[in-house]
Amino acid sequence: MASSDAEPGLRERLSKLAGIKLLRGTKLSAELERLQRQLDRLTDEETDEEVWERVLLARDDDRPYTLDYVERIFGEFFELHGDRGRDDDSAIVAGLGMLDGKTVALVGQQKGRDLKERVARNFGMAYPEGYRKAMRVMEMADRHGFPLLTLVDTPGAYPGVAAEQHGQGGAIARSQAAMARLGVPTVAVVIGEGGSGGAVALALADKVLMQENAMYSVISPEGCASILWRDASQAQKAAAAFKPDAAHCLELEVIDGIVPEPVGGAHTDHDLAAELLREAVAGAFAELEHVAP
Amino acid sequence: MASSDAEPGLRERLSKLAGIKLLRGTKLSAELERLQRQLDRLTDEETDEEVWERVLLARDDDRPYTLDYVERIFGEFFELHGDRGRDDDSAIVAGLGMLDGKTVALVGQQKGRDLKERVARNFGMAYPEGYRKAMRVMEMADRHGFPLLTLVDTPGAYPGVAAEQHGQGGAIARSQAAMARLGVPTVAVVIGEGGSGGAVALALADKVLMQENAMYSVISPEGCASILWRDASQAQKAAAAFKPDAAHCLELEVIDGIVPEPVGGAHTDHDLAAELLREAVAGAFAELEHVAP
Amino acid sequence: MSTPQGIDVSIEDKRVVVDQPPPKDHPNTCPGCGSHYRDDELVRHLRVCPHCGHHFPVRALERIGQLLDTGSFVEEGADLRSADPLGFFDLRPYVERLAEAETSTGLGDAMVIGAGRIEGSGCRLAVMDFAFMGGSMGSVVGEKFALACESATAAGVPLVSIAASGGARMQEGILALMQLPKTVCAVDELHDAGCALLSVMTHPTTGGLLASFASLGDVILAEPGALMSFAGPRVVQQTTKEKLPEDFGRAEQNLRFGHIDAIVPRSELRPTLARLLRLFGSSG
Amino acid sequence: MSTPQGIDVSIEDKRVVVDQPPPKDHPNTCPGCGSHYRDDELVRHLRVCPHCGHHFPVRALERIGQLLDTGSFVEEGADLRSADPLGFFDLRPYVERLAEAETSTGLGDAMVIGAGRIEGSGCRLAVMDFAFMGGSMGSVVGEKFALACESATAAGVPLVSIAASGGARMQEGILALMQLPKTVCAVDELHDAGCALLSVMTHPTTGGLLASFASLGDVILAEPGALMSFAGPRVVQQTTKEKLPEDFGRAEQNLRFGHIDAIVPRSELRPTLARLLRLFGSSG
Ligand SMILES: [Zn+2]
Ligand SMILES: [Zn+2]
Repeated sequence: MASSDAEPGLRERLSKLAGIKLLRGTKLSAELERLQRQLDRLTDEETDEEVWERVLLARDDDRPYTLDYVERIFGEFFELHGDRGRDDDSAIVAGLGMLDGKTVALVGQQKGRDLKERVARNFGMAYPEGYRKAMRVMEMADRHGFPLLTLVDTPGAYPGVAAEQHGQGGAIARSQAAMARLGVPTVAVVIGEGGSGGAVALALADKVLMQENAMYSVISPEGCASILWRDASQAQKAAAAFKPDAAHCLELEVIDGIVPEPVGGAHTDHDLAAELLREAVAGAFAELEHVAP
Repeated sequence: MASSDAEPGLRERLSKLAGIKLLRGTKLSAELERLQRQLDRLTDEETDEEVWERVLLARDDDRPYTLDYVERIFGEFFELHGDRGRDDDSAIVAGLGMLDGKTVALVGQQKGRDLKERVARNFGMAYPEGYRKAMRVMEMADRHGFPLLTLVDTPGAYPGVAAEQHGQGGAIARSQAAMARLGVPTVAVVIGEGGSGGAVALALADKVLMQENAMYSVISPEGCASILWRDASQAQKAAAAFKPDAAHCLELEVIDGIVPEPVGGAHTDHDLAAELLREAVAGAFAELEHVAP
Repeated sequence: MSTPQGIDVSIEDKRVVVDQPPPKDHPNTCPGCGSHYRDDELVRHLRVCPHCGHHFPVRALERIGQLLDTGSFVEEGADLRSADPLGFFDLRPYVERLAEAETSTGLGDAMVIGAGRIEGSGCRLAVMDFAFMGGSMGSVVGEKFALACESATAAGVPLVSIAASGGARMQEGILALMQLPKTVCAVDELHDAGCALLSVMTHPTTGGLLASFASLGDVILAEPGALMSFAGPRVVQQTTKEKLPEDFGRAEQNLRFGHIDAIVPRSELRPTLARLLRLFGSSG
Repeated sequence: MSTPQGIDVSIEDKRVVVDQPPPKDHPNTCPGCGSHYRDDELVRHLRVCPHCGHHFPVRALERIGQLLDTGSFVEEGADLRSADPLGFFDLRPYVERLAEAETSTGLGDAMVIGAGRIEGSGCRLAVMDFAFMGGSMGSVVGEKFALACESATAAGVPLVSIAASGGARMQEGILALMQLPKTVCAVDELHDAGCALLSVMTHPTTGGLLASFASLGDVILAEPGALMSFAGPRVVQQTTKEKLPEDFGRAEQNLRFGHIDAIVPRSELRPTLARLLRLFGSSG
């Protein structure tokens, strides 16, 4: 695999993750200053209540899911099924789509809209087989030079007996490793809940974006509250403490940019939300084209 | 993966398999003339009975199996377990061993010696998980530049409901594809029964050898007889018709050489059989070193 | 749902298989619902039963007519014929079976390859014909598939394969088995060149076919009800003594277990392949 | 068999977890059989109960002493300390927890890295210490692991990692999660350089550790009874309401399901690693 092409982008992400700054203090890079202007469109001194409102928006039942965006941002689309081993996990959807006349590979978590679909999609919580489907499609994209777009929207990888027996931890680790090795441009967008390992498994990309009202966190506010506060009802306090909202993720340089949503949130206008997402994704891929030799 | 190195060897195999000769008639290559001398040590006009005797020797209950050779030809050895997905199939063993001071990766089918072990090893008939373990170890060998040795000894891949549901056909196809992509030298030796797809899944190597009394066939004599003769008891006739013995496989250029066995067969002297195998394998790897740039 | 008729699904088997030929229905009588059709009716319906949706087998040339833009097909490698390297003789000589198959099918062997277009998109095709010795894969099928890969590589277009086969051709012995690694390596070179393999599995795709190129498609499609198993139902039944699930080895089971991307009814196969050709064509 | 004590295995959890701290046995009382030992006895037995074989936890420096040739260890990155990027405050400030952990353990954070030899074979080591905030992985652990990979690459020797962790360190929020991709990429670069990762999982290796570098070892070993699960037993129990299997997430189950290469009793860990270092050392 010609993984050299994307490495500038990847290494750039790595140096951002290196946390040297965190350890020794640093100042904003030129790129960050550019992003800062985006950031200023958001309130950078959010109250605990504002942070919590974003958590609720990120989980809104009417928020657009991966397939809502797929049907709006792609021309032709063909869904790919199966991990070629044991299962086809519908909590993760994958396929090939036409974006601005170019074929792009898509992988994303999918929650259900009504109860029946929610159960069928396991509420967007994938089994290891789901991540194996993702890896299989990533390798195919790499083989054919298709850029990869991932849409992240999961409360987390499914915590179940079978999921553990089938290797949940290893599958998440290998999915990240597979993304790190890709030679094609990769863009990840957190469109709703970016829940911990289950989310980062699809988010090791050259460019990582978040929608304005999405969240990205190491643990759910409820989980954090139940452990540190010994009381899950303290979720709001926990969320305020670990700041899962886009503004703070950008501030911490964990993401490269924020995708604006329609006023009131993506759920108020799926078409406009999709158009804003399409522009941001196309822009991110265009930037990566310039980076690549 | 730097698969270019081995490609001379691989492409050479390919041209052998190309079957052009078969379609238009040809004469022996220089290499084949060299092999011919080996061949002459065997009777090249075998009777049906002699072919059948070899089938019985290939299946002899006392014939050395993969682990019998492993403990004799390797210095240090560490067995690797698991497909990193769902299972550890003990019909296929894998590991790293020291051969002449160099680390070699080993993959091979393993039959059981007593009834208890036979059942545990499923009589050397692997599930797809076994081939996935093999692929996992092949990729690790490629990553670290370890030459790969495969020992083939199976009646065939297991024909069962679960095996089919888990993707037996696809696993065998992908195992061959994985071997084809390896950048390290690869040597396969059929040491007993080379049963159809289940055997070739581990036999797409730069050099393919067969032991003097091993068999390598598209279908078992019994299976062939039951289909073409409508009578499995005609197995001897079937074997004579499709000639699964080493001499004919070499004559047909399906293999590169024959590994001699102790007089009377490998089962009469495991130590001597192992020493003859070790010499042949070391020689094959040495030749490949010269081929590689 | 129909069952495979007289195909070698016994590859791997060591036990007695008493091969009772199924009751000889008229080929135009639907095994699904018993309806009987004139041949021109079936052709007009792409050989799918309008009553129950059963997919009848389709011969190679008729399949090419169903899929390709009219007049776009140019056959390649038509002159290849099998030799008889083993001088194989069972109840009858292999050469005799070959001659009979060629006479009855009008084909040189069980695969037809060539160049063509689907909704304007160029591709290469490798289509199998079950009528020629059960679509068994010998050295000519392997060679033709390899040529199709090389032709697709040269043209920089995807290869569409339509499988219909009982597996390796026993009469060519070990050389038939060698067609598995040969076609696998051909796909590997196709992929090295950045070209796609679009694999379509039709009833039946078993044994050596499922264990080689047919399973290596970048995208794998199957027709409804197609049997796709490495070992055949009879062999598995005799080995395991279990009662087999109703849809054992069928396309529907393979989709559920993650082995294929989609089940495509025959009427949608041409537009589906056209969409995939546009998606794969737009890359390198 | 002991159960993980007060570690964050709730990563992924959204439900109330009432965290009842387990009855406080004396740390030298065996949870397996109740036998009590003087500390020097346990040290002499590598902290394995001579009576029932239970593996007690081992602190990082003691582990290094058990594994490495005497006097061969040279620590690296000892000066790294966590900042408090989020100004995190739950029932107590993060900085206070950090200070307390450093005082009680004498370590800068939950991982010790450095160079050493095992039976004469050179390697790099990354050893976690559960006593430092439950071995949780924050930016210092991630940075130290990355440094260990770079050091191994520079020396051209394998990296041996000994994991003991409840997962990501919540007090560093999203930056803790970023240590997963960071350590995964570090292993990728180690592999690009042709160096091996030998991963040893000890009790417990859960959450973010299992979902990052610990699962990417070329060879993966585990100590008997070690809990190796992404989600913790309590979380799974509350999510699924099922009774969990006796060996849920244990090394034994992981071996059965193909996730690890071997379960190695502590007494055999040093010779086993030595053998693997010889096998991996002899390559490129
Ligand atoms: Zn019908
Ligand atoms: Zn005890």
